[in-house]
Amino acid sequence: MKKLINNPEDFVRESLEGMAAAHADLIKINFEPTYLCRVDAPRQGKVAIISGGGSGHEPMHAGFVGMGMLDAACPGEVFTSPTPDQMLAAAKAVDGGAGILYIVKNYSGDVMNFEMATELAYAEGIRVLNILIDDDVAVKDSLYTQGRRGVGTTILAEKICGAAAERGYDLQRVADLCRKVNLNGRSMGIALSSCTVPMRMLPTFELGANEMEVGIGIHGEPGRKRMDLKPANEIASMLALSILEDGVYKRTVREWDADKGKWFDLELVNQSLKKGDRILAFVNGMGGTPISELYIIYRKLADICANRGIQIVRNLIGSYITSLEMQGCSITLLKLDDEMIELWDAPVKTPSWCWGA
Amino acid sequence: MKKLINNPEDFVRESLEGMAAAHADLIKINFEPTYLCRVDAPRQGKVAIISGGGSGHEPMHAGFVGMGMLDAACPGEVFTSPTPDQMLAAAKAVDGGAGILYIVKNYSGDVMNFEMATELAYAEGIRVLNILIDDDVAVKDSLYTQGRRGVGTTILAEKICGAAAERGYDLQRVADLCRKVNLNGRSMGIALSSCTVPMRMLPTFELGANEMEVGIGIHGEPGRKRMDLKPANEIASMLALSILEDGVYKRTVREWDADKGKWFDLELVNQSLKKGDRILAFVNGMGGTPISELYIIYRKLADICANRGIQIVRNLIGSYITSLEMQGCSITLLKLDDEMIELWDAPVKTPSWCWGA
Amino acid sequence: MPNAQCPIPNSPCPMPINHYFNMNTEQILRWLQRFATKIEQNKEYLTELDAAIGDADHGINMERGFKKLLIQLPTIANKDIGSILKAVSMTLIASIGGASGPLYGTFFLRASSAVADKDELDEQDMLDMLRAGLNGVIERGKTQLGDKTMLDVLFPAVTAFEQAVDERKVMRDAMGQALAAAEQAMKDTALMQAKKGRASYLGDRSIGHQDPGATSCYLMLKCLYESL
Amino acid sequence: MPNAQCPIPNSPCPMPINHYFNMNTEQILRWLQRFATKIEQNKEYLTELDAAIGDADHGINMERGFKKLLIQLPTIANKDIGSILKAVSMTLIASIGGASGPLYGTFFLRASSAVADKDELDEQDMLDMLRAGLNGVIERGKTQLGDKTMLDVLFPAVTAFEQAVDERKVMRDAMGQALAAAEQAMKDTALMQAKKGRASYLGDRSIGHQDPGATSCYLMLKCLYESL
Ligand SMILES: Nc1ncnc2c1ncn2[C@@H]1O[C@H](COP(=O)(O)OP(=O)(O)O)[C@@H](O)[C@H]1O
Ligand SMILES: Nc1ncnc2c1ncn2[C@@H]1O[C@H](COP(=O)(O)OP(=O)(O)O)[C@@H](O)[C@H]1O
Ligand SMILES: [Mg+2]
Ligand SMILES: [Mg+2]
Ligand SMILES: [Mg+2]
Ligand SMILES: [Mg+2]
Repeated sequence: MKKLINNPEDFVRESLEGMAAAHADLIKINFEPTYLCRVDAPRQGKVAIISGGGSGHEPMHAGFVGMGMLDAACPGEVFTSPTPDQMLAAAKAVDGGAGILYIVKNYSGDVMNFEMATELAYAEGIRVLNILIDDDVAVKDSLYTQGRRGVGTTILAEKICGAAAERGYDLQRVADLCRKVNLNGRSMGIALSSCTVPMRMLPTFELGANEMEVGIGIHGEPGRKRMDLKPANEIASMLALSILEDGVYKRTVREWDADKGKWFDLELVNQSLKKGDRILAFVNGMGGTPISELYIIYRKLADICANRGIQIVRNLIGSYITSLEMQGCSITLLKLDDEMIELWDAPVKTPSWCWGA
Repeated sequence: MKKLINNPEDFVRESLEGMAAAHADLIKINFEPTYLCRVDAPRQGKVAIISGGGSGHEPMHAGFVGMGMLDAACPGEVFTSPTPDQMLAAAKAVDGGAGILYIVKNYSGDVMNFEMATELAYAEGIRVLNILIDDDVAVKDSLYTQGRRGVGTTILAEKICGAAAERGYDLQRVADLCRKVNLNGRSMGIALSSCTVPMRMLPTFELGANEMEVGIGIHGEPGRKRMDLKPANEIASMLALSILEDGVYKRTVREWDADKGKWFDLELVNQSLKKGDRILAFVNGMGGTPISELYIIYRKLADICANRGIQIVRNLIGSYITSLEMQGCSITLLKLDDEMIELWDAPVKTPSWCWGA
Repeated sequence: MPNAQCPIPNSPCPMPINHYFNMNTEQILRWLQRFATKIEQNKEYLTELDAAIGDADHGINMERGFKKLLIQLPTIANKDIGSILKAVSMTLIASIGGASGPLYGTFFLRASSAVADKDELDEQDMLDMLRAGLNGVIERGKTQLGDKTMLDVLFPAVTAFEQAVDERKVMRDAMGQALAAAEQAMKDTALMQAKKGRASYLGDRSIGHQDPGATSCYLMLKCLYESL
Repeated sequence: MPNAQCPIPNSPCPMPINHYFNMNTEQILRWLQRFATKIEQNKEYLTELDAAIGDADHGINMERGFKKLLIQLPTIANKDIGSILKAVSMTLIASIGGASGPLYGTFFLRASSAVADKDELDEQDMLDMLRAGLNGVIERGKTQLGDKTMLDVLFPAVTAFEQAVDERKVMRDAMGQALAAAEQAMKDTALMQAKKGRASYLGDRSIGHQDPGATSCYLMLKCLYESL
């Protein structure tokens, strides 16, 4: 695997520096600890939204910092959760007095580091809430396991909550909205090739010339199963049906009580998608797949939804949550209501998404 | 090479169908002959801008059809110029009475097919002008050769001319502006991997594990030379210096006299970039390279420009002119003046670019 | 009367001897049919040649056009030669694309004008037809000899045909000479550095590879010869 | 007085016999130094283990943290054991990231509280320290035994250590027993299906591979033993 990089150890820093240089009108960057935030942060009186996770998923998250979306992003090393000191420093930098929402993808590393950051922020008197995204239907059960991973729904939640915060929703309302988005989003992905972590320069997994990996996460971790490569239509069907036929999903998550300063357990339940539902359909590329192929997937997906009486009222097609240069795609279907549609359409101005502004 | 496709013969059609389905609010599609056009075409009294070329470069061109940019795009087969009947049908579909500008990349196929289309349109009483983009400095001399290829500057010209047409520039003014953009743009690219044409399913060229191809076009045609793979900073320097140190470039192009209905030769001269110039810096991914790597290239490019007293006043980073899933990048530097900056910033709303709208 | 003998045995033939070797509509159709089949058979070969110095699609492009042509041929079989070639031209222009689409399209378009309304071509007609097509290619492609394109086969072939006709060779013999010249010229394109088309971007790296368009053009002439 | 003999020969030792086998600051530093070096040496091995069932970064993550620690060690050498471990914790938390960062960070943070202000640890102190660290890992990771994580090494090791201390084994012997248990437990993680961490997404495909975090945890205990 060849890459446009210098020393592998400098990959994350140099990429972020390039990004900050390119978008100095929108974002500013801090090192030691590393975070990026809106150039106009802190916004007084506005709830601030922070996300973060391993690098290698670009443009997520740094590409979504800006007006109408994230106030700050904390990038870790490649595929490695960032550390609590980054999250705390970011919180201090963007806190406008209305509190902070951490949007956290459900991976043990992310969860634990954000939990530590939440405790640290509390100790410093910063009001933080903490919402998990766990939307990956490739992970079947949650009992005694880590539960579902956070994938495609993450950036949809960031957009919708970002718009809500911009409109003046208070912290609890933004957090409740984020939980609602998560409860209505489901994703599933496949890989045609492995990615290669710069520090290792070996493919994370080996795939035969005629194989694909089904039910992948976003870190090059192997998926649930390996299958013979299928035509795009069959892949689209398989992904779409995994989502459309996913049943009720129950699990217990930990949320933070910002008043009492402690964690509490909360049972959450996803309902299945059903005829008549309005959805946002998101076809995501894994980094090495051209957009022309994503449109072929979308074509079939639109067909399947139409046949089932599920209305695609918004869509999104592109490589937004990636695994370095991995080839493959994921589908995310998010059930929408009027509030979510309005917030989705609201203006956004970040390095990677810009509309209505 | 694995791809998210069905039958290779259906690749272009299915991808376009997916695109049209996804963006039905912006574009509509026609088959036999194939073209996409603005959903609100024809716009009475507005100059219409049409471009086209082989498929496999997505999002160019179809992704740039919409308000403030192209009125229509004519996609050919993969890496194969579209045919005159497509171009003529598109012209008829979007002609709002103010004439048509064909923006043509300088490849023998595109040039010849657009020339035939121009002649056919003339015969049918449609006023057409025809501007060539030839910005690829990898091609050194023009004497007795095809001259420079049209690459990155193409979509910058489409954006700037699209905005001008939207503002009511007349056909001659839009064409003159397009020629000006072309005279101020220069590009150069490299590939880390070959791409694979769906109908062939073999890499177009073979590259060793430690090699890169320098001075590539956008069709997987081999470049000017093969070199050992270099770190990103050296690649960025090599590309940037090829552009910055490119001297005066003279060539004769053929343009259409829409009054007399015949071709005439025109000598064009590019001037070198110099200290104090304001530029748009465009780092383009070839389709299989993640945006994180493009930012590493941009980082070095920004440095080089700053050291030479060349001001980057606008930038663009992403995979916009691609060669299927090829890994690699190109750099385009476009010298700007106030008019071009204003038109660049003007609202645009297409499947792939949307700002200010 | 393809390949008929002189009607009056043992006598000086009153008509120009080559009259009986004229090319008629049926042979024109046979030529097109044969060429289309040849393209199909050589689709991969032509594409491989293009992969070396171009963008690996010449065979694919040509086959797309000639597949359409095969379907179309029966529908135009009862037209005159000019009309047949005109229809061929329109089909190729609208379906090949790339560089070869307008070039082959223009070749047949100009060729058709040169033999408008005819049902049979004698050597002079054939020469007019080929020369018109050749000039079309030159004008459309703005090519010169030695640029390493299909012109480098077409030009020597037409020149050889003309010379043979001047020497009063019969159609088939003249075309045989043209074909021999074409074959040599095709091989010689390997020695040239490309100046036009995608291969030109390679600089001297294009040397050593036979030009794909020159090769398909040789196949066209070979099929023409074989249809006489 | 590391590994000193009982000061009064041929007499029942008045002090608990294991006093002379206490672990002092110097040994704690030696432990950390050794562990950091071991991580460096096993960076690739740990990463390969993670590649099989995780995301191929465990060695890289750990090495990033412990490289920082190596630089830091001289600056904290003259502190008490509690302060040293606290500083270690802060460095690891802020530099490892991933799942192992908060887990090792919490391990050392809790361990440090258990031995605050001490300059020497006897068996009971050591047990308190290890148990506090263990509990920290359980709370932070919400893990259970058999989930195929570092806990599956840490828990049996601490249990074995406790049992040995109950049996009044000296520090080095008790730690030897803990290490033996750890080694077996590490190997046994290969038999388990992962329930926590990235490996859990593999379902039963995680079976057959040794857990990377369990492996680094074994290395930590091995270095602890070797530093006594
Ligand atoms: N300007 C030109 N004049 C004559 N022939 C040309 C010209 N440009 C290209 N060709 C011919 O076209 C061939 C390539 O055709 P093809 O591969 O189908 O189109 P493209 O180059 O657009 O991919 C070349 O091998 C060459 O013989
Ligand atoms: N919830 C957890 N509790 C205890 N240990 C865990 C937990 N999650 C992961 N681990 C341990 O962490 C190891 C992986 O660490 P590492 O690869 O550095 O982090 P990441 O999984 O974020 O890439 C696993 O092998 C496992 O031993
Ligand atoms: Mg990781
Ligand atoms: Mg082509
Ligand atoms: Mg070609
Ligand atoms: Mg890992």
